[in-house]
Amino acid sequence: MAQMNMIQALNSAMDVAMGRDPNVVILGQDVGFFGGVFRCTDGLQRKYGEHRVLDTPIAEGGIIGAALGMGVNGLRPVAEVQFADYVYPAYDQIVSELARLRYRSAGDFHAPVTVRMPCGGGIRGGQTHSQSPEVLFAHVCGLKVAIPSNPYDAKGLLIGAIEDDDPVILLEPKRLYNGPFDGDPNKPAVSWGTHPKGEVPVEHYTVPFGRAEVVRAGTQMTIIAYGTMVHVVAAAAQAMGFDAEIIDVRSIVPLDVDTLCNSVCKTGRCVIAHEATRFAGFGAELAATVMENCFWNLEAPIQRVAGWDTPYPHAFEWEYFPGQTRVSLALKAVMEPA
Amino acid sequence: MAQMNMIQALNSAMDVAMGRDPNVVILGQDVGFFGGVFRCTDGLQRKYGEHRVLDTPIAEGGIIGAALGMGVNGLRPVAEVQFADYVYPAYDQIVSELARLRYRSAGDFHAPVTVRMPCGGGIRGGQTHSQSPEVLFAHVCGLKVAIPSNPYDAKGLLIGAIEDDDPVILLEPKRLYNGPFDGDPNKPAVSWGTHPKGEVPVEHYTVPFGRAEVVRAGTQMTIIAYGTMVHVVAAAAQAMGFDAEIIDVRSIVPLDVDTLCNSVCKTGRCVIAHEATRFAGFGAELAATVMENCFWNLEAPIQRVAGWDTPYPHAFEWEYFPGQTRVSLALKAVMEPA
Amino acid sequence: MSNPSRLHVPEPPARPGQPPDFSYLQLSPAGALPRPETGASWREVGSLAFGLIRVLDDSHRAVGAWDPHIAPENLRLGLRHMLLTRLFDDRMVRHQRQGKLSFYMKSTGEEAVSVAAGMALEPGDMLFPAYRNQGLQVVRGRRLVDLMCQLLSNTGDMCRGRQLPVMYHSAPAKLFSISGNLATQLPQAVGWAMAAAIKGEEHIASTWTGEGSSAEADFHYALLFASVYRAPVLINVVNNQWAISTFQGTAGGEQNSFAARGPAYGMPGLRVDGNDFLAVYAATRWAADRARNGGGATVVELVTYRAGAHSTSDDPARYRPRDEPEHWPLGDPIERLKLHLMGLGEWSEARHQELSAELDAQVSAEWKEALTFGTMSDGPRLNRDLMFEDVFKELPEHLRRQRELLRAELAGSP
Amino acid sequence: MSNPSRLHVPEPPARPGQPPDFSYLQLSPAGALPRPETGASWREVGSLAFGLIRVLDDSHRAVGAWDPHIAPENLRLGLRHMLLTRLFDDRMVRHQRQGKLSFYMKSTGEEAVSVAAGMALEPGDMLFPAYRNQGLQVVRGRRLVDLMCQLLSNTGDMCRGRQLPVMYHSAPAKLFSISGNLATQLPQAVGWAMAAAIKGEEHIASTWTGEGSSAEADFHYALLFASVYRAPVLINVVNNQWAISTFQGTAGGEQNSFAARGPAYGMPGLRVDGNDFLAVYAATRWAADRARNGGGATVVELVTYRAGAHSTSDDPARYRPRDEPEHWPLGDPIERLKLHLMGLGEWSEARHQELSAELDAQVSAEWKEALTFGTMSDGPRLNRDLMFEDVFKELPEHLRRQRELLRAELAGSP
Ligand SMILES: Cc1ncc(C[n+]2csc(CCOP(=O)(O)OP(=O)(O)O)c2C)c(N)n1
Ligand SMILES: Cc1ncc(C[n+]2csc(CCOP(=O)(O)OP(=O)(O)O)c2C)c(N)n1
Ligand SMILES: [Mg+2]
Ligand SMILES: [Mg+2]
Repeated sequence: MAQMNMIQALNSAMDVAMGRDPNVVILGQDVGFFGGVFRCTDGLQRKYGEHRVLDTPIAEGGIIGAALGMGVNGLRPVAEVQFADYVYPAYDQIVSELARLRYRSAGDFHAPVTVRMPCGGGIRGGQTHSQSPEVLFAHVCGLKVAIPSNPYDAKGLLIGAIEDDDPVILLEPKRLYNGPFDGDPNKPAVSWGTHPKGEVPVEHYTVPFGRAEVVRAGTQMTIIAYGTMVHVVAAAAQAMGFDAEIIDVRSIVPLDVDTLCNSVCKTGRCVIAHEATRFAGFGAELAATVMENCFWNLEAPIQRVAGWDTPYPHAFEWEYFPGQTRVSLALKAVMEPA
Repeated sequence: MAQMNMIQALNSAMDVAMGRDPNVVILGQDVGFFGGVFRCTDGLQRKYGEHRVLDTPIAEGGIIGAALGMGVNGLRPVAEVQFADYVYPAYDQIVSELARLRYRSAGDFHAPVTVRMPCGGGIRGGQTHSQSPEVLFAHVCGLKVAIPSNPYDAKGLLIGAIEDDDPVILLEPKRLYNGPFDGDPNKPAVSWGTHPKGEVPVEHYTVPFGRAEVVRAGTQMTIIAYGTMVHVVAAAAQAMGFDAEIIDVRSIVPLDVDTLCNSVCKTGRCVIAHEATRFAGFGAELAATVMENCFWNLEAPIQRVAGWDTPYPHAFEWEYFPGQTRVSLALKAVMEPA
Repeated sequence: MSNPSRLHVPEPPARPGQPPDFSYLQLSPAGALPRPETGASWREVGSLAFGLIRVLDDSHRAVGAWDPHIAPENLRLGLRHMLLTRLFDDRMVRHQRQGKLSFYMKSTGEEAVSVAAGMALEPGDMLFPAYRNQGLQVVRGRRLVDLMCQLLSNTGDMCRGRQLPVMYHSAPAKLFSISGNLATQLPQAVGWAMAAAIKGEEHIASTWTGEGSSAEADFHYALLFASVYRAPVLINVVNNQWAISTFQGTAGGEQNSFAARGPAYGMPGLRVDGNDFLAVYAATRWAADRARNGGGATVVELVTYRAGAHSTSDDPARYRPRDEPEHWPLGDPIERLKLHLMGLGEWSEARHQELSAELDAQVSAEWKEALTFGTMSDGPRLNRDLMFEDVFKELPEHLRRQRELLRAELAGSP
Repeated sequence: MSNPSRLHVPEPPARPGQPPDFSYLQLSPAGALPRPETGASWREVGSLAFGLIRVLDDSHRAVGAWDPHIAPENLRLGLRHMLLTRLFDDRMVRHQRQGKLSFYMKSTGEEAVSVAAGMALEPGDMLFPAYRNQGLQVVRGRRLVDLMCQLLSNTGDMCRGRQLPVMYHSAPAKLFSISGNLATQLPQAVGWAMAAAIKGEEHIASTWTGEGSSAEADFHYALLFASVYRAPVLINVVNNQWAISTFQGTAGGEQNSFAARGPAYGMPGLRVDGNDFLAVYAATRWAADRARNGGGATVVELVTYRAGAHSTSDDPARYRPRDEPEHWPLGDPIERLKLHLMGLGEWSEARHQELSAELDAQVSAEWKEALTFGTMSDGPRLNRDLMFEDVFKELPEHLRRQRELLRAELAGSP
């Protein structure tokens, strides 16, 4: 075990994977000599050579297209998209190709590509460095999608993704890179050193896809969240003194429907929280699924807490971000439905 | 009034718009001399000149990027994407640019671009000529999104889209181009001639965005659908002898929440149907919204009817398509919930 | 009409009713262009992107530095592959007309582009075809039955009924899965080649795109990555003059050749007579040798003509002169190779008739066999459960549930 | 390390600790290149894509056919714009260090690229800048206060607080909104120019991208559409040798120039000394005249050097030699124009000091004024309701509801 922040955990995951399998390669913008603008690949090119950690041209579509071809030729590419906000030029290669190759070739061809991208706000990045596009991948069959909320899961999910023969989209909440964040930007920054999930094995391990985690058992309500919001909802529930069962979805696709719905059927109340834009966001799928499976147990309408249906404005970052106040209002609402 | 199929209605809409405003231009693949692979722009280049109806290179991203620039320079471009399945190369220009320009420039710049694309299955097009990507646009704030289910709405929505100063995505269910379709491929094809909505004014009119239409009043349940599925659910409800209230969403964004929810609050039961892949599809947003607004009136879980979470296979088109049987099972389920 | 517009709008030389006109085509006489060393720098070979590499002259003799000196039996094999491809195409179009297929796309007039290139490459080389490269399937020895079963989406379909007709693939034959989305295979082929180089293997990749599809971003990505990493890959642009209804000028061919894109990225560009079997073979071999020896990628433009309709859903008479095909100046690849072989005394009209008859019989026999795997209307059908497989490597819970729902649905339906 | 790899991986000439080396740069002596007629065909001007257009020689005299013969007062104006841009940049970086700004990107060493081009274009021409073209804002007479308010996202911000610092725009000044997504402005500029041509207007468009961003699809789309429709547009590639940590070879500059992409698409490509004010002015004017007269688009590569960090979040010492900037062979644009003017007897060290002092004072005064519109920490703040406006032209019902919810939230919060 070692203390790691999420950046170090991700770096360790790639280090472990590259050490075990010579076919694992990394490619992306500034990932090589420089080690990535967030330092996630720091030192890996020095250790494994510039032929396994490639600096690429600034062409997300080319990066994914090339990674797919590498995957077909026996490599396990880990592609970094510098910000999730910049994945759209690669959307066609991801949606039409990466997600479809195994299906259209009846399993004769596949490309085990992992696509990493920092997502989410909270670093004053404005509308083009803050987006959370998870639902745009969740709707595309053929992709596995995960979002860690802590260093331990980040490393386990990333090793799992690299070793997985299906393409995986790994969204990394950049606000959590250096420490947990409860939604209050005015508090001094906390480090992962103080957090149990900052304890990360140095060696190989995986966190399975398709498994949500109950991060806090509770009786009064179920709060379903992922990424940064896991920490925000926990702080809000505690502040309000609710005995909430808090579930970290972790794996968006496949989705652990049983863990989510067993909890809600038990508590009878449900709040769903994510940072992405609300309308047709992944919270909609979660709400619909919970409603379908727990209808007879629900004692109040499911509440969705999310970012507004606007871009993420530079000046109004904290008005956009679904912080503790927005969460609290939803918690109140499920406890005392109008 | 005249008899028009959906292709003629769309053609008439562009004809009317171009005749009234010299700034309306059309661009896309094969839309000029040839008149489009589905003939939607037939005759328009001959009538308005090759400088207003442009054949373009096969580069969807270039088409939308150029259309945006034209829009900034005072034109009202109508861009055709040959199949919705091929819109992904343009996804960045649509999501990051078209949808964001007005916001990021505080209203100082905008581009009134309309993007037309045939969507949906039922023509044996296989996985790359059958997709319904509406939710991938619905989640992106700044875009208006509409899907007509008949020639009358198609013309009215398209003229409205062209005259709208916001960017609009118009998805055209290609299976409805030549006639209504109740989901049974074995029945002889029906023409729009026999359908009241095949009666289309030759002159200018618009169908407003943000307004759903109650296509059939009923008491037992509310069925929410759009595009091809409007006809399928109507046939299924009738076959089962249910007195269903059927609502054609028509405008995905903005969404007419009041019309949908007033109906469900009245009937207490709701089935939602679309052709797109189910997981995180637009049906999830509809279900979540209805649940939030009609929770206390619901007498059964809302049922979602949709395409499976797989690509659209060439050989299993009708097993994939959410036909009358799949709809019927959902109607039964809301009437006799387990 | 009075129009203030100063915009330049490319126009094909002739539309229906007008006399065909190919005067825009830059031609060089056979044998005119030099053949540089395969190790030459791209700057030294720049001129090859503008001229036209041709070997067969007007009297069908092989002339000049690019003559690959292929043994007669291999030339006959090439002729056989091309003829089989054409007869297969013709028959499949007929069957589509009869409603036995949902869709088809033929490669008539372009057979040399695929067959000669396929023969010039090594069996270990990975091919990333477009949808009009069926000649590659034939060269790589795919049985027509296998192709036909794909067209029929029947129980013998290597795609398990998932793909539109002609979207073949074969892992053992190293023929990559064809995508309905144009040009996506290009950067993938470059990535495959980069991986081969990273692993120190000497196999190369070759990929094909139509000139119209070269407008897509993926063409640019492919050239850029191929240039930056000097990937061992051939990027072939099949310029058959048309992209459905738009001519090659709309794709950017009015101002310069497509081969010229190569030098812009610091790679050789070869502009080749695509209907000259020997020229295509020689140019492919040159670029393949170069790539194999670490010289990096080459862009090869194959100048040819789409003699038929775009697909069975298309009617070219709506947008080009009916008689345009007869005026195509570079002739027919099969006819030209046939006359070349006859000139060598290695072939005769009689043997040609014989071969046609034999191959025609083969197509009939294999079609019969293919039908035993099922047709669109009857015979054995693929198991519907297959729809849910291969979305992921293992069937996830939600798809298992949906498979159950479909079973119930099919049971419940009349 | 023993590595089987045969992949070519581009490497910058020097990394930290190694001696800077710019021997890879192809230079031509000032005045060496011919200046063709603006109406010349792209084939005749091909060589300009490989040489380097320079006017100022080593003794800072203007020589050769490309000398634009600019009146001294205009040269002084250019010097003033460049100096103001640099002083503004330096001050803003300082304020960012002090925590007064969230982020900043300076253009130090590249001022001529924007200022000379901006002065060579007509006021009616539409500009589509990248994020490092602040010189264009200065040339077009934007007050620093307006730019500073954008940087501060305060009540004077033309973006209403929505954009990251430096993403300016001005409709009246015909400066398009800058996007955080690289290169997207390129096809948009081409579309704008196509519209101008369609409407028969004679204004042209000009757009800028970094050499690194030229790898994006949008660069290819822009060149293709500009070529196909001969759009009146200038496509400028600012090759400042670096894209964050990757050198221009990773973007495709190792094998050929970026200007060479022009001829590939059948357009002129001009490779220009980007630190030579006169050369940038002359090349821009040549391409602008050509476009205005119906000659279509030109690709202009400006060879310059990013003397500073990529942004305030970047530390170049991690990936390039600390002293690399001092070794840049093309000098500093301000220094070179200053010495040229002094050589003409039109400028002096004293006047230069005076000007610096004056502009420095201007920056201070405007910064003071900008702060009165609010800072990141205090002073007037933008109304939070603004967050919901301009998503659509009219506020839709669902955003009205969300605005209410936010108001409640803000009321409810401590
Ligand atoms: C991304 C994408 N856009 C559009 C289409 C529709 N489409 C199919 S074939 C074709 C024309 C391609 O022409 P070309 O590349 O010249 O190939 P050819 O048919 O001449 O062999 C078009 C536009 C598509 N399949 N994919
Ligand atoms: C689509 C996209 N991908 C990646 C980024 C992140 N990014 C911002 S600036 C930059 C480097 C651009 O370099 P260059 O184009 O050379 O411009 P320069 O900074 O040298 O002026 C990168 C990779 C982005 N903003 N947008
Ligand atoms: Mg073609
Ligand atoms: Mg740069």
